[in-house]
Amino acid sequence: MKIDVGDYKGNTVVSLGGEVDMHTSPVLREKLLVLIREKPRRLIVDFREVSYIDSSGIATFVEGLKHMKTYNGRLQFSEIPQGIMEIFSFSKLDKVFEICGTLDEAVSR
Amino acid sequence: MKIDVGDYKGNTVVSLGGEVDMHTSPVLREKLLVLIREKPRRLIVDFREVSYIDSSGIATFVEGLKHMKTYNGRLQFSEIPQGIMEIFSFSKLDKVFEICGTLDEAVSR
Amino acid sequence: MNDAVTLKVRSHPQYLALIRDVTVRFCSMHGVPDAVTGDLRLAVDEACSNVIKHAYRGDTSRRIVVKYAMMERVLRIIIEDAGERVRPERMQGRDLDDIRPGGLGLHFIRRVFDTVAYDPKRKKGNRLLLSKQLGSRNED
Amino acid sequence: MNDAVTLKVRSHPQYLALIRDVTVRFCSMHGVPDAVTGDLRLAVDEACSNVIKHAYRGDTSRRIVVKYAMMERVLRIIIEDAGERVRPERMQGRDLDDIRPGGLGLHFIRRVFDTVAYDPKRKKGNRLLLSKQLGSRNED
Ligand SMILES: Nc1ncnc2c1ncn2[C@@H]1O[C@H](COP(=O)(O)OP(=O)(O)O)[C@@H](O)[C@H]1O
Ligand SMILES: Nc1ncnc2c1ncn2[C@@H]1O[C@H](COP(=O)(O)OP(=O)(O)O)[C@@H](O)[C@H]1O
Repeated sequence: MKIDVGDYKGNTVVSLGGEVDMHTSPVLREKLLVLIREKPRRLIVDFREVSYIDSSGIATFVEGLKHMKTYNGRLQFSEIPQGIMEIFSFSKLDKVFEICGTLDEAVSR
Repeated sequence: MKIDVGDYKGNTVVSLGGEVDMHTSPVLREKLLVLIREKPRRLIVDFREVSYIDSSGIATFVEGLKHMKTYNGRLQFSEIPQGIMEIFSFSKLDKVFEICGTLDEAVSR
Repeated sequence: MNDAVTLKVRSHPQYLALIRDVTVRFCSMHGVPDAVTGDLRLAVDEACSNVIKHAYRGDTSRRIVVKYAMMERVLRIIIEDAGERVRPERMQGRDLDDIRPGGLGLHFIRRVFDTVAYDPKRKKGNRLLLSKQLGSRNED
Repeated sequence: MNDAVTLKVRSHPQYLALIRDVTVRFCSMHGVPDAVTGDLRLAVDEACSNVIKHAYRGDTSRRIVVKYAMMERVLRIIIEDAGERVRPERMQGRDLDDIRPGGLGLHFIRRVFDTVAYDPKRKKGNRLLLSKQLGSRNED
């Protein structure tokens, strides 16, 4: 798993890559919680290079979202590969997370 | 494993792809021997998409070369990925096969 | 099981990736369509994660055995552990409308497999029996 | 072997790809450099091909067991079969200058492993013991 934190047009973007599973998601969780502690208005997670995610990865994002909701922060996902999108849809989480096609779509919302 | 037979500037080109091992090399062997039966002056094997080759794949080419040598045909390899080139060098076969950088280099020789 | 592949690993999450690789290769060897292979990869990963989390309560030093077999286009995968016996009444995912972390694994497992059952003959630990009927081979 | 992965497959060449996948994933889990992993992938494939060709004389219905372990940066891979006993005097690759098909597998095996030996204690079949000392982990 790869996690790069960067900036896109003034917004924090987490570029995620590789395999997010029970082994790697604790690292993701820690990074996310550190970022969320700053109470960003918007956090974008770019899924472009994610090849795999399981329920532990999804649980990590559900937890992150719960924290952000307490201060009305927005958690946005961009560039979700099709196979992963199907998992979100099946889990009914496509309605819970803000799903955006591209980074630009995310920042313009 | 993928084997496509095509033509490049009047020469027969075998575009090889994927994994060549003890399981797949018999298919390669059959294809090669059918082609060699026509006694082509030159046969080019393009390795661009080969991700793996083991000694059974190499043995197949050594066998093909032996057949071609009986009528002075030429067996040329192009676009060999670095990892595979190392195997050929280690096996001292880089001196035995005609190794070319590109398809154009092969046909211009 | 005839013609089976057996994989034994430690109950450590780092081996989940290896189990996924074997699942994917076994499926592709048998001409399982990519979309189904993706679902199977996730389901087997979830079942093994559950062994680590629930049957072994996070102990990463135990054993997980995964067996694969394909017979007449029925894929059978068996996952064995030596951990706490599963209590079937607890085996339930969360309501998908009740958004909270966790509770999705069983949904992913049941989504792709036709049968998901524990072997009642197993005396110690658990043996999860998974099977899926596949269509005819899409290659060769 | 502690902390080991064990893989059991049929002695059919189609399983070589699966063995390669496990070899590669086990190495990458342990931070083995890619170039070395590539050499190990080839060497283990060659050793298993030899089991099918020589120990089992092409019989594809038998068993091959491959075990992986990493301890203190020593990678140990064990390959077990239940076939004909190896005659060590025959175990020799061809002279690399004598160009003919075959005879390269042992060269590929010996090129990457530090030790290549058959377990003398094995009573039936063969147990090939392979080991390689690795440098310190290139990740984490
Ligand atoms: N292998 C297992 N052994 C024991 N209990 C299990 C096992 N798998 C699942 N369960 C039970 O089923 C529940 C739902 O599992 P799952 O849908 O995977 O969600 P989660 O593991 O996130 O709780 C678990 O919380 C657990 O109580
Ligand atoms: N697992 C084995 N069991 C018995 N004999 C073997 C085994 N591996 C190798 N050999 C012997 O060593 C020789 C050289 O092996 P190798 O270099 O792999 O070339 P090849 O298998 O192409 O002959 C083989 O021809 C065989 O006689």
